[in-house]
Amino acid sequence: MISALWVMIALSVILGIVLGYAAIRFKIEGNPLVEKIDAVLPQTQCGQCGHPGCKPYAEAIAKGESDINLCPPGGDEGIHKLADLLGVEYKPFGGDAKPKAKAVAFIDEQTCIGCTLCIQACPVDAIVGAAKQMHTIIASECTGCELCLPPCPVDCISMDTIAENINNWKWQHPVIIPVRAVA
Amino acid sequence: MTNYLLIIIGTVFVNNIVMVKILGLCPFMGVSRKLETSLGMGAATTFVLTLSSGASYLISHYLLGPDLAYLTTLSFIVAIAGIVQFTEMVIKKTSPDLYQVLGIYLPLITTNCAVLGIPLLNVQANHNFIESLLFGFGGAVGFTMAMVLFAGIRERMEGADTPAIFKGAAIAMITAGLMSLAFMGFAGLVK
Amino acid sequence: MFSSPFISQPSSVSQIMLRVLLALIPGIAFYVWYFGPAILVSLTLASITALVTEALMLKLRNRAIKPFISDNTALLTAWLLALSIPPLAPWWLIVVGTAFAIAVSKHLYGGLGSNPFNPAMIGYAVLIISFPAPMTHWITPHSVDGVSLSFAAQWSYIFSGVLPSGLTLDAVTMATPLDTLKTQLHLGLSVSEIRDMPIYGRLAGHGSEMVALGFAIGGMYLLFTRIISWHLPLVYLGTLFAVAGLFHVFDPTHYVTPLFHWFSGAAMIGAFFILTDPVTSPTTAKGKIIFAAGAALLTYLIRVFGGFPDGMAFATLLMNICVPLIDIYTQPKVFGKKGAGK
Amino acid sequence: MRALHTFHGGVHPSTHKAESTRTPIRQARLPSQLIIPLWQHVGNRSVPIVQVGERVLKGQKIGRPEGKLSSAVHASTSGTVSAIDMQLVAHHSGLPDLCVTLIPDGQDEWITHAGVDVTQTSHAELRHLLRKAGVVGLGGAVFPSDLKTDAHRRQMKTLVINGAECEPYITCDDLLMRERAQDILRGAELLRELLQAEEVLIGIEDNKPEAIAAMQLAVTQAGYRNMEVLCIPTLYPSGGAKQLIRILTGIEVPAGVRSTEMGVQCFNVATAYSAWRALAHGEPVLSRIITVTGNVCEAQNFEVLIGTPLDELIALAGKQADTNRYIMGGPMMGIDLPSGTVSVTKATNCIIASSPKLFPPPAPAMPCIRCIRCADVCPADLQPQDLYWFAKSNNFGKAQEFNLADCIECGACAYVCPSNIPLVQYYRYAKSEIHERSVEKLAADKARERHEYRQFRIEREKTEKAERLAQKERDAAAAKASFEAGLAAAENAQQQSINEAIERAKVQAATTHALNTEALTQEQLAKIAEVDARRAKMRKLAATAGADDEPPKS
Amino acid sequence: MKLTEIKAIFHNGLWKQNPGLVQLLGLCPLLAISNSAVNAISLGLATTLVMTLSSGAIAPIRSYVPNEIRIPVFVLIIAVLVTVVQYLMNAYMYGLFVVLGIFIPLIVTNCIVLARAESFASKNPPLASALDGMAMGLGLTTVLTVLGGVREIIGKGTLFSGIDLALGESTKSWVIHVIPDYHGFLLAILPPGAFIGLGLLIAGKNWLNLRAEAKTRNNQSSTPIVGEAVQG
Amino acid sequence: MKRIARSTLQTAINLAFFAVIGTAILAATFSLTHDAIESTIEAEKLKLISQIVPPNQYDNDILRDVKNLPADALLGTSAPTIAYIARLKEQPAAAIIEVVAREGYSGNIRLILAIRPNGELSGVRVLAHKETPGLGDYIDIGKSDWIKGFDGKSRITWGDAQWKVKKDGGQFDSMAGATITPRAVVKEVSQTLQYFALHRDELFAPTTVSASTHVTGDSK
Ligand SMILES: Cc1cc2nc3c(=O)[nH]c(=O)nc-3n(C[C@H](O)[C@H](O)[C@H](O)COP(=O)(O)O)c2cc1C
Ligand SMILES: Cc1cc2nc3c(=O)[nH]c(=O)nc-3n(C[C@H](O)[C@H](O)[C@H](O)COP(=O)(O)O)c2cc1C
Ligand SMILES: Cc1cc2nc3c(=O)[nH]c(=O)nc-3n(C[C@H](O)[C@H](O)[C@H](O)COP(=O)(O)O)c2cc1C
Ligand SMILES: Cc1cc2nc3c(=O)[nH]c(=O)nc-3n(C[C@H](O)[C@H](O)[C@H](O)CO)c2cc1C
Ligand code: SF4
Ligand code: SF4
Ligand code: SF4
Ligand code: SF4
Ligand code: FES
Repeated sequence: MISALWVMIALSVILGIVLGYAAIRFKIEGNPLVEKIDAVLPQTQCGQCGHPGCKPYAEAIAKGESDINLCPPGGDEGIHKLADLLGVEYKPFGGDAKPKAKAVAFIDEQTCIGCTLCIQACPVDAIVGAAKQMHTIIASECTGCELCLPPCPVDCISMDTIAENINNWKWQHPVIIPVRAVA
Repeated sequence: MTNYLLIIIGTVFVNNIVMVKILGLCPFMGVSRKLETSLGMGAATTFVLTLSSGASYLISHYLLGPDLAYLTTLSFIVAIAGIVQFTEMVIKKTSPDLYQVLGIYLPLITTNCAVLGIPLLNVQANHNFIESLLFGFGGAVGFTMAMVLFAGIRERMEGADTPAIFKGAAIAMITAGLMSLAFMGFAGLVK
Repeated sequence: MFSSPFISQPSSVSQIMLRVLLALIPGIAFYVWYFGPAILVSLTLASITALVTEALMLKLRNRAIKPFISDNTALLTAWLLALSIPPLAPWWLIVVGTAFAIAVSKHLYGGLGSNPFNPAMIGYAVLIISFPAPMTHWITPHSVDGVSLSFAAQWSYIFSGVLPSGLTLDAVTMATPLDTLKTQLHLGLSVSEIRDMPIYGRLAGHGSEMVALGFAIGGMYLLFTRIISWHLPLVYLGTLFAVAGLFHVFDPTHYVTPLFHWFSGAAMIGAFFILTDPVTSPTTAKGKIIFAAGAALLTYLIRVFGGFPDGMAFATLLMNICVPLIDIYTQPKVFGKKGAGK
Repeated sequence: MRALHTFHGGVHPSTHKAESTRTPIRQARLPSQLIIPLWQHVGNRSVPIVQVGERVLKGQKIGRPEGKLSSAVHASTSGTVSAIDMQLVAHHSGLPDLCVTLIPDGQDEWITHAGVDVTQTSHAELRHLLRKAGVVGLGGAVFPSDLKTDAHRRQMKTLVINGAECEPYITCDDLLMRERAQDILRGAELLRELLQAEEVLIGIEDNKPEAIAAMQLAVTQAGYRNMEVLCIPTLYPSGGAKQLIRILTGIEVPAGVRSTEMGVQCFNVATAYSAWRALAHGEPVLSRIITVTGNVCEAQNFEVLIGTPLDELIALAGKQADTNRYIMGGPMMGIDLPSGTVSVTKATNCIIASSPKLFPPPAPAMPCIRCIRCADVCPADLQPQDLYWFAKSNNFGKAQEFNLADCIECGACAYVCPSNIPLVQYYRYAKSEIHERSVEKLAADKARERHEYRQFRIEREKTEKAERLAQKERDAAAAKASFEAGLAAAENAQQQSINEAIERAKVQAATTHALNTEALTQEQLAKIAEVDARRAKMRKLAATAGADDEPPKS
Repeated sequence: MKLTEIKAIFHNGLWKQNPGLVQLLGLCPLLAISNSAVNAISLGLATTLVMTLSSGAIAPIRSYVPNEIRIPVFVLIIAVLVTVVQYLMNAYMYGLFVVLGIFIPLIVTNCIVLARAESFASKNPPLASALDGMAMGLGLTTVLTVLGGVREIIGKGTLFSGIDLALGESTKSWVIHVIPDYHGFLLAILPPGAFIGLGLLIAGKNWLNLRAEAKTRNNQSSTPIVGEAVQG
Repeated sequence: MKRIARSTLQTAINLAFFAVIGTAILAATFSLTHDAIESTIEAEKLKLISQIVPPNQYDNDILRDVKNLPADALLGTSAPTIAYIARLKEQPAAAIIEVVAREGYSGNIRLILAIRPNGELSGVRVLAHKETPGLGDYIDIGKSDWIKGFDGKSRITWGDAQWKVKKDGGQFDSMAGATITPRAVVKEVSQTLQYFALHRDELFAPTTVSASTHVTGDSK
């Protein structure tokens, strides 16, 4: 009985010392993961995931506060990537916003009054133009987040879905193996 | 010498800890989705397992002895838990990536049956120190080998036209079953 | 929208498989010659089971039945399984084995082309582990100790399990040459003494050696029609010969000749028909060599030191497990990158 | 005879070349209209520089190159521009693209043109002329030849002239070599001069004895010492630049590496010919030799004006009733054309009229049985069955690991596959997906950058504002103090605060107006303008195109 | 605590988060000991007991344990409980004790026990934790029993053989011979049979889930899967 | 540094605290169950013995009345084992010996035999074997009654030459396709009988001091 106690005490004290020491010695600070996650996110900065931009969402995921299936622009693809990165099971899209076809904003120069409101809204500075001047959107920079639509007082901004043309056309996945049973 | 060799062969192939002894299945199932991951997990487990079978030998022979035998499980598992926790901290510090992937499974090494099972088997077969170490090491290598091969097959199966209800865990289980069927071929190699 | 190319060589899966089936004929012919027509019964049973199971699984999986049922792979699986179990085995044995092979080890994985394990060998392994007793009763070849069963007798034994009065099971069946070898060595006899037993012929088991020869002939046909590459059979038989030779030279009283190993058990059919299953063997040349060598080593180990008389099936399955990794780590250098270390 | 090398794999489809080599090259008659795509080459689409209704002369430039990797487009005959709009073009997508439609006036009136004395002209000048003449690779890659003739200051050893023409049915290069060997060789010599290559090797498959004879004769006649005509075994795809270079020189050009970096460059015979015509006679690429074969009355080769509609070309060879579609190029790598309304381009080396009898639709694909016949014939030493597996399961990362990029889409694998799997389509699918992802990745990174810059800018503005507020407080305090100091000091205190007010106003102005324009680099500013111009135009065109013809999807 | 909560906990343990079928934890005993119904039930119940007690015991002390020794302390507690159970069985159910052999001490390392301690007991009040432990335990026991029963029937043709080891000689007659003079499909009671059997069970559960989903989808309009729109 | 030391110590003490409690509980359980366990194991032992020697045939404390047998080739043992002696009214009733058949199909087969003073087998049982399930395992009483075939047999019933399986011209049945296992068992049993013949008297000599209370046998 007594010997038993001594044995276990000895054992646990040794361990306790090792662990207690290790706990301090190997403390880690910061989380390198956020960068990795952020790199996977589409950077549309649209906030549809319920976070103000992609980075915050990345942080939320890294902290485990947020699920991996909330980014519409990322699409299924993105969820799969995150699942792989984090070594968790893939799960279908869980957010409420639905993904849209890719689009870029287009400002109707005739109506634009140059109020600069959209400029302040655009998260990636894709809109150029100064006060009282007609604004234009650099299509190549626009992420299609639509954040510039609400503020425009004269509703001169429209979203053009990018139509399929020779440049962006893609080969289709060939469907093989007759799926329906013929017999 | 041959005795030692037989222990290694025995633990790695004939009595493979996962396929034949059916131990350590949770990590075997959980961490075998990707080749790299399974390799990392295998390495970590090997480290812990070898260490703990050594430690447990010392404990059971120098601390416990026959009359405190009833403390075996308790003392072993505490020691193991300590070793694992230590390993976890070290990995967390040294390679965050590996830590990320191994994620929940590192603490679960503690609960990897093999990690307690092998020391207990060591006691049962009253191995000496070297034998215990080899037994632990061999078992871990066997575990890693099985898991890595399994991961290979699972990666290849990803593209397959598996029936919906069998996708994922179900077909993985069946694959493990067929693997252990194959491993029965080693039966009787080391009597 | 079609993609190029718009022309293609006339060849099809079913045609390839048909050729392999044909290549099995010589072996089967010898089989019938030496052991009687029982084998034909089990071949038929296996074929029917295979086709029925295949159709059923396709229906359950909601896939087109016609193209797949006519691709002959199920038949091939069935034949190879039937050829590797005792012809006199009760009818339900082959049925269970074939059904398991097709349903579990092929269709649960997505059917043709997706199965990591060789279905026929899975079937064999399942049977020998589940029903070892019937799996060790092999017909005694004609002209060995007189007794030989008429076809009718064989038939009735397969389906009802009754033998003609006055005949015991031991009288009409025997353990396979490999098995007997193992048993007798176990009893302390020497190789030469054992080889003098009536069941042995010039190379190996009387009769079975000729069957093996038949399979070898068929295998040659496959080689020349380029359906299989030389790597697997050559390396397999080569390695087996080398290992067996080594042991034989160093202790001829306990280890039989390499030729014995070649012509007994499933070595020949394995080398040409089983290891070569394209679906479950590596695709790279280097990979094939590793695969075959490994299989040969395991076969020998299991035959000589292991718990089973023949190791072919388990060796195949064990190497099947390694195939994905072998493929990954033996990728050939691509055009233009040969010089540069990859 | 020098020792030839070999490449891995390859296939022997039956060649079907005899049909179209019976008669010499025939001039195609002037078509009723010419639809000239502005995008016939690798690189950027060239920009139209003519107006609708304008009359243009034969050889007049109607599209100017856009950026470095681009080329010029010319009017193939004299006539009036009737439209500049979206028309169906010969492309896998079956989608329309910007074309100039020309109504010939029948006079075929040349613009004033003259060749240069190639020996007296600087290389840079010659390259510029090639670019102006719209000379691009006529072997199928339509890569701007001016770029390919730039050796990038590498020591060039060999210039390979590609007369292999390994694809079945195609015979345009064959006849070109039989009939115009002289000019081809002059062109080759010219290209060699440009590349400063030591030797010229001309590779021709041994199924074209006449062409080989003609070329060898021409060499000896002209007495080029460093030029050699080599007869290579018939094996598809020996005409692939990399394969041919390998056969003739033993050099393997890895994917992503320019052949020039390894001291060799490869040009097609037709390219050499057109290069000579362009420089020595000042004739831009207005026409090319095209094999019209397959399901037609008499298969033969025509010299066809770029932009000639397919229907009119086929009519010349005699259209068969049961023709259901056309293949541009060979049966191994060609493009499937849904309709005959598209026009021929510089890339069009062959038109095969196909019927269900001639090219029956592929048998239903079975799963891959890993028989590795594909791997055995892959000239790039790839593992097609693995690539297929990854492409099929959208595992693009692995596909790239397994060197999908090295696939030259030759189709040999699909040709031998017993399961009739459309392998090449899988690879093209995977490639375009991968390409799209890389584009998206770049965009995302750019967006991240700009977003972060913006955060930073807003931060800075905040801090500046804060400072200004602090400043204000201090001023106020100061003001109070000065007030106590007495009236005497009063007005200069006022003076001071006024000054500060002005200061503040200044600062305000400085910070408010600029907004994010400061974030823009110079060329971005430049871009804004023309980006918008172009987009506006495209929208108009798109609108019109959408109006009159929807692209029929196949 | 409210009935609904209890319901939820048990639904989780027995079906939604079933250790054996969904979480894939606690597999070793599940596969190794499920070669006969009796063994399966016995070990299952033993595990359930331990889980209930351990979760119940860990919940109250969770706040006093510093993080770096969290796991050692948890396993320590579990180990103690297990060893107690082990000795009790050794004393009063010797036959069974011999059969279950090494897997009794291995309850300690049964992943599911610690997993629950970590993920539930260390965040919830004692009662709830105890219930969760029990629910999970029962979930495991159920799967064990089904698997054990199936394997025994297919493999031996009997059911509840060896029940006498658990409940004494008197119960020997309870053994059911489902299929008389049966050849015995040995594969089922050997390791491969365990894996394959569990695989089939999991597939079965997926099938039920799919059918349930299909039902609900038919009821209310289906929601499009993300990504459809993205791939133009 | 000081901080580290302190926190380290804290953890240690913390862990020790729990360890102490745990150990206490365990120790308690152990001491409570210890005797019970001892007795169950003995009970098991007796149950086993009663299978081969009916309880009514002896009245001594059989587990205390033991002889130490040194390792012996005939017994197939490589370490000393123990024989239990059954006596009825001080008269030897049977000797219970544990032996090992070394030539099983897959390894050793552990047997326990009871031999009456007249050299007649009272009973044989298999304690542990690794023979192939479904083939070699019919020697197990749980699978078939084959093992009962030894009851009442002795070297008088059959001469040593007869102690073989029928297939080898002996007296004992064997299942076709699995003769290795029975061969091994039969051989070992007959050897044990020979051993008994040699050592009969030492075995049945009255036990002076109860050699040891240590129980061998099938206890894990
Ligand atoms: C994007 C791209 C850029 C290239 N740049 C050059 C170049 O600068 N110089 C050159 O000689 N070839 C260049 N090449 C051409 C290739 O190196 C190759 O020689 C040419 O495509 C002919 O081979 P092919 O027609 O078989 O593809 C380029 C090709 C591509 C696709
Ligand atoms: C599979 C394949 C086959 C080709 N066959 C030929 C051919 O037969 N003749 C030819 O001139 N170019 C052929 N090409 C194109 C050449 O690779 C290369 O583009 C051309 O020879 C470069 O010369 P160019 O830039 O003048 O066209 C082929 C390309 C590929 C990928
Ligand atoms: C997988 C397998 C397991 C076997 N296991 C045993 C066994 O446990 N015991 C046995 O006596 N024979 C066993 N045998 C049979 C022996 O190999 C040998 O065939 C048999 O003992 C010879 O008996 P016979 O002389 O009656 O033919 C097994 C055979 C196989 C194929
Ligand atoms: C050369 C060759 C060998 C084959 N060998 C086997 C075999 O050993 N077992 C088998 O089940 N199928 C075999 N098949 C048929 C087929 O590949 C096999 O059923 C696939 O595994 C089914 O997916 C073979 C096919 C070929 C062409
Ligand atoms: S929804 Fe996606 S793209 Fe939009 S902000 Fe969130 S993470 Fe970024
Ligand atoms: S322009 Fe509008 S839509 Fe485009 S990125 Fe800026 S805010 Fe988003
Ligand atoms: S040829 Fe076809 S079937 Fe054969 S391996 Fe290649 S892709 Fe698979
Ligand atoms: S298409 Fe690509 S993969 Fe197929 S043979 Fe040609 S290069 Fe190889
Ligand atoms: S590893 Fe999880 S229960 Fe054994």
